[in-house]
Amino acid sequence: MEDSHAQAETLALREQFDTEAQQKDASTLGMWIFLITEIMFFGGMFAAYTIYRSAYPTVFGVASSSLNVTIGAINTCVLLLSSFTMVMAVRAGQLGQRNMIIFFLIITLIFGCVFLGVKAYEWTEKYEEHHMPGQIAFHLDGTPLQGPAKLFFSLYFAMTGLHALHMVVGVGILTFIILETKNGKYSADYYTPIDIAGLYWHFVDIVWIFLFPLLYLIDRHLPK
Amino acid sequence: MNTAVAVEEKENYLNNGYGLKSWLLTKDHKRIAVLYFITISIFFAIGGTFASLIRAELLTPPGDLVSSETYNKLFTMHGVIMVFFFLIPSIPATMGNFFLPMMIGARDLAFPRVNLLSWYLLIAGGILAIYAMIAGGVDTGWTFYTPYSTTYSNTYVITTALGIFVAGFSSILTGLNFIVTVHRMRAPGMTWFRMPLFVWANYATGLIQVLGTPVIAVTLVLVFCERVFHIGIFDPQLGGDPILFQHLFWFYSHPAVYIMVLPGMGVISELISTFSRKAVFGYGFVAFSSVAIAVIGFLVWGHHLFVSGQSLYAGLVFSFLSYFVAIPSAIKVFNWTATLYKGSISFATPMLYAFGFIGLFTIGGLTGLFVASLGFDVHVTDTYFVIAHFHYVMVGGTIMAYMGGLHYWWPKMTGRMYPEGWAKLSALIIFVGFNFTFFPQFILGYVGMPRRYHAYPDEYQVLHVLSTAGATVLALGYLMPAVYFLWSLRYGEIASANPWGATGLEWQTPSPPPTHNFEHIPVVTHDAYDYTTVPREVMEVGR
Amino acid sequence: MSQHVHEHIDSVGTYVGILVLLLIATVATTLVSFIDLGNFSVVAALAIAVCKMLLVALFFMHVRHSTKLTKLVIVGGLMWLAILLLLTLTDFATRGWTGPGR
Amino acid sequence: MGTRLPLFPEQASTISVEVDHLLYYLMAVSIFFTLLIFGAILYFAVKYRRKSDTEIPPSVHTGFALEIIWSVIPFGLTMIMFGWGASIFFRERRPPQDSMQIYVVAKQWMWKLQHTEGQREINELHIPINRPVELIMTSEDVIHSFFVPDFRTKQDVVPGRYETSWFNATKPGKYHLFCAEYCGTKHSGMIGWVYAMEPKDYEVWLAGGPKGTMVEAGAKLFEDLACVNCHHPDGSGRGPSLVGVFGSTVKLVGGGTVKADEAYIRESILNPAAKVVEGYMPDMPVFQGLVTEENVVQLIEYVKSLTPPRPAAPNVAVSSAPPNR
Repeated sequence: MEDSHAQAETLALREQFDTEAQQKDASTLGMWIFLITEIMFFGGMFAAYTIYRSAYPTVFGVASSSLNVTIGAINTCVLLLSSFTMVMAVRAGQLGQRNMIIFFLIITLIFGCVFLGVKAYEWTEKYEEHHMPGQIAFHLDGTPLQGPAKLFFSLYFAMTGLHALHMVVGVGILTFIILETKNGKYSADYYTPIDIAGLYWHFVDIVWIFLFPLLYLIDRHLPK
Repeated sequence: MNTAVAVEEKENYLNNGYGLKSWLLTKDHKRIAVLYFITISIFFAIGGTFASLIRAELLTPPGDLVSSETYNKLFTMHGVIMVFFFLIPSIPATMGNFFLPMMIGARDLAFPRVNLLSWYLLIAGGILAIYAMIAGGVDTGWTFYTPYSTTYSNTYVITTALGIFVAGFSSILTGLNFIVTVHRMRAPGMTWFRMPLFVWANYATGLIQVLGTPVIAVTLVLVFCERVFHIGIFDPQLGGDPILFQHLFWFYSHPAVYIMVLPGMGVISELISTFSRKAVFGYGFVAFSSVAIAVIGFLVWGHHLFVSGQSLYAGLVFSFLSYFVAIPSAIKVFNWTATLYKGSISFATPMLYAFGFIGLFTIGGLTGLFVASLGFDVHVTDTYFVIAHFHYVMVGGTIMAYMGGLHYWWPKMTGRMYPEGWAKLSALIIFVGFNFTFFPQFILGYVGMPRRYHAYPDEYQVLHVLSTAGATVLALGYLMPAVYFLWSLRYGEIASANPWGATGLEWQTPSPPPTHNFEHIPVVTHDAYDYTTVPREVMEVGR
Repeated sequence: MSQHVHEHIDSVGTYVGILVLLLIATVATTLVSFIDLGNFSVVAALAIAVCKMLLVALFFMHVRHSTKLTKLVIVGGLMWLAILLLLTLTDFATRGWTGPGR
Repeated sequence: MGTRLPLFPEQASTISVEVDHLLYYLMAVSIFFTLLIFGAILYFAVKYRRKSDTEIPPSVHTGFALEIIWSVIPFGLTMIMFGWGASIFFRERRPPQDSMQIYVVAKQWMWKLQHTEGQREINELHIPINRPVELIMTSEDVIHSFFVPDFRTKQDVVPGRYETSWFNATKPGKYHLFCAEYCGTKHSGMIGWVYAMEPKDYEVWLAGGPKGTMVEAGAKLFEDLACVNCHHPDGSGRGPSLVGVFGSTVKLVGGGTVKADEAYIRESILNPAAKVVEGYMPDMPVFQGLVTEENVVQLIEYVKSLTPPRPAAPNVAVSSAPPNR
């Protein structure tokens, strides 16, 4: 029984749908709703950030200035580039150019990994500077308020960590899609998974677009 | 009996595969609903056992039955299990899963595999929570208030929080699936305003699940980080603010109340209509009131924080906004009552539960107005008044609707009728037991008995004894259906496709339904609840 | 019920243009942060971020061509984020206010 | 065993009467609607019970006007609930300026109370009747909640800051004091009694206590902790003079001001660099961990004593200046 149903449904059109358009619509809508969930997920942290930044503006400025703004800006650019290559991959999907899909997805993957690598480097640096909240030797120069300074770095690690976790998941998804493309699963008629993975990837990019100024660019004008 | 079974051997969703694999890897929303039903029944039994132990302890003023550590773990685990593993999945994941696609004429939900995944997530979360209980329990209260939960409690907070976190994603995925299904999977002719109100209610619930649940997920992540890395977000020693936790927690947990009760309201709309053979009075108002409750429900969470150290003005704002939830709730109750007017009212068991729901929800809702009133809430918050209030909504509301819906759709789900006499008796016992359990708690609360007390002053004993006695009756009331439902699976009368003479699409297909719900996808030409479409012979056969 | 989806395939030029705008905006927000704008610097940083978000969403995520429903979903999501932030702030921004006469 | 069956708490404070009146209103509205709904259901259920299996009742059209009426009228009634509750709350949250002050420090699982006159109590609070009593409360560990049912007052006690609560007892007697916010294992043991006494009895009780007021204890701490070395009364020391500071608006380094209330003084003792007074260096040692919460409130009381009581406070509105957080 189960087998016959399984045969009846093709990859491009699952049994519960009537038309391919209906299926694509449903998948896209599903992804967007999932992204809304993600907005709220990050939203909790943004709420905490808002409260504590307004409570301790000076400390947040000092702590923010201890981050490496050049690296942060470059990493932002890397992520934006990856978004560009991602959308190019989706475009290749629309046109059914299988080799181009793979090419652009691999570039996206590389950019994603570069971003994560740079992030790892930044975290190591923070660890060595004793800026990690879990460390007993935590200390931030330039402010007597070590508690709120810790709060900043807690938020920094929680937010960038959560973002990085999403990147890791994204890298996994891209790898899967590259393999599936290789196996010839997608065509100009059916490339919904690439499209949806793209939405996810761009969303993660957007989160970073906000994290970068909020974490790296507070009170940069003040003398160090 | 045997011949009847033989005759009935049509292919349906239950008999098209018997192996364990055919269940555990199913993508059929009806089978997943059954899996959910079994799962949450177990959780209900566990949560109920904790409740019984709590009531037993409170029979006498001193803390003599269990130690205070144990007592604290009991009420915490009662809350965690009942809220996150029973009430939140209860109606949407069982009846919603089973009937929402059928009611809109779809073959399945939009994402059947996601649906199965969400069941596995609930199981995974449940296993974590139960592991935490067996390993030593958790004693923070289901609210996990900081800094107690982050710094002072040395129980299994992390495991439990992780369990809730995972179960939360189960809830998100269910909501997401429902929303997409309602938008994209409706049968031809099934316009928005032809949808049964149960679908509207579950749609609104889906909105809350999708928008609210992630916030508690991230809050639990922060609690987790605070315990493991001591990051200070909620720690006053480092300049953090414990009240922020309460904001984030109630941003979800207040709307979560509507996750629990909205689907119940949807069930009641179906029951009232079917058993009075009338279209629900003010259909459009009832439909929109569900969405209104979902939306306004997000604006009122601060009424849990009136005495917590929230600012004076925030208290005023939240109290004011809270009263706006009263409008859509009142609209529902009045419209249900008006539906009965000039109806043809049957007293079948589901209808008795519907009456019970309206009555108890009315009391629960009205006492909600009490606690939203600032000056009054200062006195009764964190007392048994609040306990009584939310049990009237959760148990008197949601569980009454759950039981009503279960009886109503039992013939469709299993193909068997339940024994009507026993069912009526147990409905009556539950109603009486419930009121004896929880009404005295209103008085207890106003007199001053704080919640989460292991031992209490002597003068409160009489009311506590009443409450415990009521709880015993209530427990008996819940045990009876467990027995006769099981009995009916084998010995119950064979159910016809439409035993109640109801109008929904789910009744236009055999009981139990075939795997793909309908032989042909129906084309809808009438509004919901149009009883002129029900064939006369169906009504005659109908009880 | 299934409105047929017309595939809009944007040109490579469009995407390159958007990418360039995004990179410029990144440099701009970095530079602006080194100028003392007082309280306005937060506003500037967020304004640039919102513009970047719009570019990514409208072009890279194809919101331009999306259904009304998708747009509604997005606006709704952002509104809920605003609810979370603003109503939390009703408390934190008014802490210590004791009203007239104090 | 339960010797009496209390169905109603004592009305032992001024506010309790008001809360009870609000209760009567709420109950009247609720009972009316409950009876209305129950009555209608019962009446319809009996009158329109199914008479034959095949009957199909006529359809009844939705009355738009009816929907509006039964939305608007109940909403009006709830707005009364809001206004009434809010007005009680507003008074409940604003202690009268002439209140007598008592300091409360909560910890797992006891209440520690200090009278300014020097009396210290644990899990017991003696107060005079017919006089507003303001509680200034903080917690050493988790969140607790100070709840006296017979006074209808409750306030969570949050670590790291001061919450206030007040009441004006009207009847001498012995009243329950509960912790109402779950605080751990012995939460239900964190209870005590409030003794409301005739003023003259209260004076007698006070006199029976130890010699030395809170101000004196604070002054001694001020010397023992060497605060006095820097905070000279004439402002010549390394720290600012504390004379007249309490209740004033202090200018801070880096711009901005803060009202010198209990919370500010507490913060300045425990974490002096948080808000430094303009013209001074942030070089005061940190006292976090060196002084207990009870010491802190003694110091606060001492600092308060350095500000002469204002003659008939000319109620200056400070709410126009938003506080720092």
